[in-house]
Amino acid sequence: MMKKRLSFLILIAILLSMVLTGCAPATEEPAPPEPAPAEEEPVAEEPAEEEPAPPPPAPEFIEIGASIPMTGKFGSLGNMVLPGYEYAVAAINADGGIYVEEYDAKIPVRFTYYDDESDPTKAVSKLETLYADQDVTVYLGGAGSAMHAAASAIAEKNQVPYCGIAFALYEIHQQGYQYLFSPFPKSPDMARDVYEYVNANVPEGERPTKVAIFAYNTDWGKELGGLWEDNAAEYGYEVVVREETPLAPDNDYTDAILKAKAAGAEMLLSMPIFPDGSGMFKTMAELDWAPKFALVIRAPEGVNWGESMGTIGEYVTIFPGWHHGADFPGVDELNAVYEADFGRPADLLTGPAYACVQIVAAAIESAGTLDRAAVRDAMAATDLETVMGRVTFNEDGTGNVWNPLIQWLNGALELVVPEDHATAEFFYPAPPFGER
Amino acid sequence: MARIQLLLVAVVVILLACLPLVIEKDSTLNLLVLILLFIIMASSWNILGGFTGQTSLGHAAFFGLGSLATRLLWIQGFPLLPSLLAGGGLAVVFALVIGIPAFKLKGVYFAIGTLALGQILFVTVGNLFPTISALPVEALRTYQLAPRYYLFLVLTILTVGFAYLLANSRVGLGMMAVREDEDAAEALGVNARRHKLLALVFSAFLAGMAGSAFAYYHVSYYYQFPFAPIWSFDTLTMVYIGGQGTIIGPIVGAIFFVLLREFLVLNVGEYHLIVFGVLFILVVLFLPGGFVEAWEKIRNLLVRRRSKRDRNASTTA
Amino acid sequence: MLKLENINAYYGDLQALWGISLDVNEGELVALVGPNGAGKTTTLKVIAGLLAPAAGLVEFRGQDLLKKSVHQIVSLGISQVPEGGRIFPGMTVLENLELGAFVPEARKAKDQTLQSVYKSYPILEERSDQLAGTLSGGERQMLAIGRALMSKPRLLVLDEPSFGLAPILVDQMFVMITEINKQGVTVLLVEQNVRAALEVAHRSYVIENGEIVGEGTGVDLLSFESIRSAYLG
Amino acid sequence: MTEAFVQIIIFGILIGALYGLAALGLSMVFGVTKILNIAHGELIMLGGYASFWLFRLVGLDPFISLPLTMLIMAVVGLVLYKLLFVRTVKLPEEEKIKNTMLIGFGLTLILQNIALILWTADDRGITTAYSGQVFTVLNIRFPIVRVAGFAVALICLLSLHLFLRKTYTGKAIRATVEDWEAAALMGINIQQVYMLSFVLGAALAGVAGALVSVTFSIDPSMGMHWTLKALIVMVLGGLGSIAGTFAGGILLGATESATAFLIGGNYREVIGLLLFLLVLIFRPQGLLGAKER
Repeated sequence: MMKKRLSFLILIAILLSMVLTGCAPATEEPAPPEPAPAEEEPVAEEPAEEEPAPPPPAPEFIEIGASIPMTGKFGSLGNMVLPGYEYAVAAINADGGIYVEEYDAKIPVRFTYYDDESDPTKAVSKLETLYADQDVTVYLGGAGSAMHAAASAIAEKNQVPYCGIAFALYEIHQQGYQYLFSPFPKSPDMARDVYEYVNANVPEGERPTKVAIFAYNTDWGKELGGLWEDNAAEYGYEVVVREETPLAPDNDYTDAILKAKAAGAEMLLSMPIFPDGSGMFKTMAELDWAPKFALVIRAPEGVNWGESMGTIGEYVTIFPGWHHGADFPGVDELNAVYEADFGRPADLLTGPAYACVQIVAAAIESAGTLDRAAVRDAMAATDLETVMGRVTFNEDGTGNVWNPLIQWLNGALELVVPEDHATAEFFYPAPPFGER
Repeated sequence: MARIQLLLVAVVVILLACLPLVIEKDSTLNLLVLILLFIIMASSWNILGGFTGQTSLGHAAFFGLGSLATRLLWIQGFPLLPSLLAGGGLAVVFALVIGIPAFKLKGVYFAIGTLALGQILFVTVGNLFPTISALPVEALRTYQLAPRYYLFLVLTILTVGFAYLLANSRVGLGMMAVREDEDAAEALGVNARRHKLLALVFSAFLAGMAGSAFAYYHVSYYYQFPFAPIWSFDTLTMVYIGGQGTIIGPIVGAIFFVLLREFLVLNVGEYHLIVFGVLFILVVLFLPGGFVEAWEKIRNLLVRRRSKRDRNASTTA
Repeated sequence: MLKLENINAYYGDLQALWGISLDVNEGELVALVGPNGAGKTTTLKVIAGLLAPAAGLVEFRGQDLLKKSVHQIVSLGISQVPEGGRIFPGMTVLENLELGAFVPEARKAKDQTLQSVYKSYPILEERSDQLAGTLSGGERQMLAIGRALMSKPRLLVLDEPSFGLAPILVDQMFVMITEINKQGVTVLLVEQNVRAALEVAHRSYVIENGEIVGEGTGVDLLSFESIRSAYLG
Repeated sequence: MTEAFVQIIIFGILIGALYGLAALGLSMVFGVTKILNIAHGELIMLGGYASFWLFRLVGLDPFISLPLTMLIMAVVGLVLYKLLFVRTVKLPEEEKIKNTMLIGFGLTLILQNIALILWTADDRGITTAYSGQVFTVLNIRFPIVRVAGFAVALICLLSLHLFLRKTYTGKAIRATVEDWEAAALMGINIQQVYMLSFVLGAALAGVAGALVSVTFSIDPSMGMHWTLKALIVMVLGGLGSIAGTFAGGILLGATESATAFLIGGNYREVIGLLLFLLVLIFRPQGLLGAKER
C-alpha cells in the first residue's frame, strides 16, 4: 500500500517537473532546429525582390542581453549600471538603430536584462536563457567581480562577446578569454595612477609618504593591495601598514586604524564596500586619524556617501572610471536625460555603462554583420571616442581608458584630476576631522 | 497495479534521460540541472531533518566541502570519477568530525549550532581560497552540458532511490523512532546516537555529491560561494514546503520552489521576489504541513466521505 | 450550575469522549472518577475551553461556554487546578498567587483574597518570596489550590489533586477540599483515588473509555460490584 | 600596546551591546510565542529606515526619535502579526517553529524588495553633528554615538526587565513562557500575550535599527546579516534570558574585537563563532539560561 502510493507520487512529481520545465521554453513556437551554432550566418529564406544582389531580410531586432544584480549585495552597483545601458540603447534606437551592412539596414536594438539577485549561479542560468531564447549577439556585463567572473566564463563558453564595467580585477583577463572586454580602469592602472596623481599635484615635501593599505582578502583586494605595495617605493612612498580583512559589511578597523595612526601614516588606500567603508571612516573620526590623502574605491561612489557621512566623508577620493563632468562628446546629452529622470547628473558608473553600449554598437556596425565572432573581432579592434573618452582594447580584453580622480568636496562628487576636465580643484591635505 | 506504476516511473526516467537529445536549448537543461540539484539537496537534508528529526541549518557546509574537494582535484587534472567521490568523502569526514559534539545539542540549539558551523566554513574557505575558480579556456570551449545533466540525473535517482529504500528499512525505521521520541527509541533498543550519526553521514555524503556535481557543472565561481548560508535555507525551505519526512515532499518542494522562482524572474521583472514571497507565504498559510500533507488531507476527505464517521473532528490540541 | 450534555470530543482522528453528560449544582462537591485514560482530563479540557468538542453542549450558570475562550471562562468563575498543579516554577510563590487573581474582578479584591489564602495556608506566606520551583510536592499542590482560589471562583475544578502525594498528605488534601466546599465554593473533583473521592463527594460520576457508566452518591457507587472490583481492588 | 588593546575591547563591548539589543527582540518573541522570526533582521532594517527618514526629512535626531521609531515598528509588528503570524499560534510547538520560519522566509523577500523599490539599493547612514566626537578617560576614547547606543541598549534591557518583573502584564508574559496552558487557566488571554510580545519584539528591532543607522549603515539587504548575528547571540546568552542575551552580545562583540587585535581581521567572525560553539557544547543552555526543563 505504502509502496504503491509512493511510486505513484514519485511518478506524478517527475511528470509534473517534465511538463512544467517543458512548458517554459515551449511557449515560443517550436522553431525549426537551427542549422548550426553561431558560426554560420543566418540564412535568408526568400530573396527580396528590389535589388539585383539583394541583402537577406533583416532581423527585427539586434538582441543584446545582460544579467544584472538588481537586488542583493551588488544591487546598488547594478542600479547605477542599468540606466547607462538603457539610455544608450534608447539613444541608438531613436536614431533608427545600428546600421548593419549585411542587411543594408538600420536595425533597432532590443535590450533584455534579468535580475540575478547577486547570485553567480543564477547569473549563469540567466545568461544561458538569454543565449537560448533571445539568441543575443552581445552580452553586457552586470556589476561586481564575482558576477563578472561567472558571466564572462559563460560568454566564453557560448562565444558571445561580453562588454562589462564596474570591475577592476585584472587577473580574470589573464586566462586567455577571447570574448571578454572591459573598458574600465584595472588594478595596474589604479596602482600607478594614485601615486602619479598625488606626485603631480602635491609638491615634494608636502607629500604623504607613509601609506596604510586596508585591503580585502579577496582576489581583487590581494591583487590591488599587492600592486599598491609593490609600486610604492618607485614613487617615493613607504607602506607602513597593510591590513587584510574579509569582505564583510561590519569589519572592525579599530586595530588597523590605531596601527596606522601609531605608524604615522598619512595616506590611506582602501576598497571597502559601503557599510564597511562608512564604519571605517566613522571609526577613523572617533580615533582621530585623518589621513591627508585617502583613496577609497567603491564605498563613496554613490551620492548617498555624502548624504550619509557628512563631513566625515569629505575629501575622500575615488577611481570610478568616469564622472558626469567629463568633457567628452555625448556626456551632456546623457546628463540631460539622466537629470530628467533622477534629478541629478548621471552617476559614476552610468557613464561607463553607456560607453559599453556605444562600443558594442560601433563594433556591430564595423563588423557589418551579427555574426558573433566577427563582432568580437571588430570589438577587439575598437578605437572609439565615447562618453568616457577614447577607448581601445589590449590583447587581454582590458581597455586603455581614461582614469579620472574624483573627490568628495562640499558634499558633492567633483572631478579633480586630470585638470583639463576638472570640475573643482584637488584638495590637499585633508584636515583633521575636528576641524571640518 | 504496483508493477504498472513501477513501469511508469521507469518510463519517466527514460524520458528524462532522453531529454538532452530532444532539447537543444542549454537554458532548459540548465533549469533542469538546478531542479535536480535541489532535489538532491532537499532529499539529502530530509534524511537528517525529516527522518531523524535533526533540523540542520548548516547543510551548505557539506555541499560546499563536496564542491571544494572536487573542484580542486578535478581542475588540477585528476580523473573525474575519483574527484567526484572525493567530494562526497570529504563531506563524510567532516560529518564524522562534527557528529559527536553536534548531537549533544538538541532542537533549536542543534539548528543554530550547525548554522554557526556552516558560517565558520563559509568565512574560512573565503579566507583560504580568495581567488575565483574558472574553467580554463580550452575546457570552456569544449564544455558540454549533457554529461553534467546526466550526472545530476543519476545522482538524483540514486539519492531518491536511496532515501526510499532507507525509509523502508530497519535503519530508517530506527531513525524515525528517534525522531518521534529519543528515549522511547532507546528503550526499544534503537541506538539513538548511532542512528543520528548514520543519518548525518548519509545526508552529508549525498549533499557532498551534489556539491561535487556542482563543481563539475559550474563554469566559474568563488570557492566560498557553495558554502553560503542561502543554500541551507533554500534547501530547508523546499523540504518544509514539500513535506518533511516523506520521499516525495522534497522533490515536490524543490520543483515548486525553483520553477516558481524562475517563472517569476522571467516574467514579473522588478517585483518578482515580492510576488514570490507573497505566493510562498500563501502556500505556507493555507497548506501548513506542506504539499504532501495537503494531499493526504484531500485523500482523507475523499475516503471519509464514504465512512459514516463524524468529519467535524476537532483539530485543536 | 455546570451542565455538560452529550459531549463528543476528538484528538485529531481519535475520539476521546462519547456523549458525556453531567451536572454540578450550586454548592455541591461532585467527583468524577475513573481509570487512567478514561477521559477525565479531556472532560476538564472541554470545560476549560482548551478543547473544542465536536458535538454537545456546555453551560455554566445559563451561559454557553462553547462560545467563550479560555480566559473568558475563567472570568465567569470557573477555576481549574490542572493535573500536577502546573505552578510556574520560575516565579515566586507570591507571583504565582497574584497571577491567580488575574481576571479583573478578582484583581480588585486581590489583597483581601491573598490574606484569606495566607490564613488558610500559612506556609505559603512563609515562602512567599521563594521561587515556586523550590517547594516540596505538598506545598506545590497547596500553592496550586491557593492560586486557583485567588480568582474567587464559583466553581473550583480539581484534576487529580492527590496525585503523587504522600499518603498523609492525601488525607490532608481531601480535608482541605471539603473545607473549601464548606466555605461555599462548588467543587468538581477528578480523582483516581476512587475511595477517598467517593467518600467526600456528595455525588459522583464514573467514567470509562470516554463514557459515563455510573452515577450516584458515593455510598451507592461503593456498593456497585463493578466499581468495587475495578477500582478498589 | 595594552592601551590599544583596552581601546579595542571597549569598542567591542560597545558594539556588543548593539548585538545584544538586536537579539533581544528575537529572543523575546521566540521565548514567549515560539515564533522563530527569520525576518527579524528585516525589521531591524525597517527600523533603521524609519530612523533615517525621520532624520533626513524632519531633521529629528535619531536618539530623540527613538520613541517614534519604536511606535512605527510596533505598528508594523502589529500588522505583520495580525496578518500572518496569528494564524500559526495554535499550531503545536514544532509545527509552529517550522511554519513561522517559512513565513519569515517569505517575509524577508517581501520586505527586502519593497525597501529596495522604495529606497533603492543604496546604503544609507546617519551622521549627526556629534558623530565622531569622543570623550576621553585615561587616554581611552569613548565615542559619544557608541556610548549613547550602549546606554540605549541598557535602558531597553532594564525597562524590559522591570516590565516583566513588576507589572501584571509582564508577569502574565512570564507565566505564558513557563506554561501557557496553566497561564490560560489563570484567565490570561494568551492570544493577547503573544501579540503583545511580537509587537514589543518589533519595537525593540526598531531601536536596534536606529542604532545601526547611526553606528553603521543600512541597506535593504542587511537583514540576513543581523538575523544571523541575533540568532547566534540569542542562543549564546540562553533562550529566554534577557540579561543573558545582553551578556552574550557583549561577549561576542568583545571576542570579535580581541580576535581582530590578536589574530587579525580575517578570523574575527570565525573565532567568535567557535567560542559560541564551545559555549553551546559545554553549556547548552547558554551563558545565563536556565537549565533545560
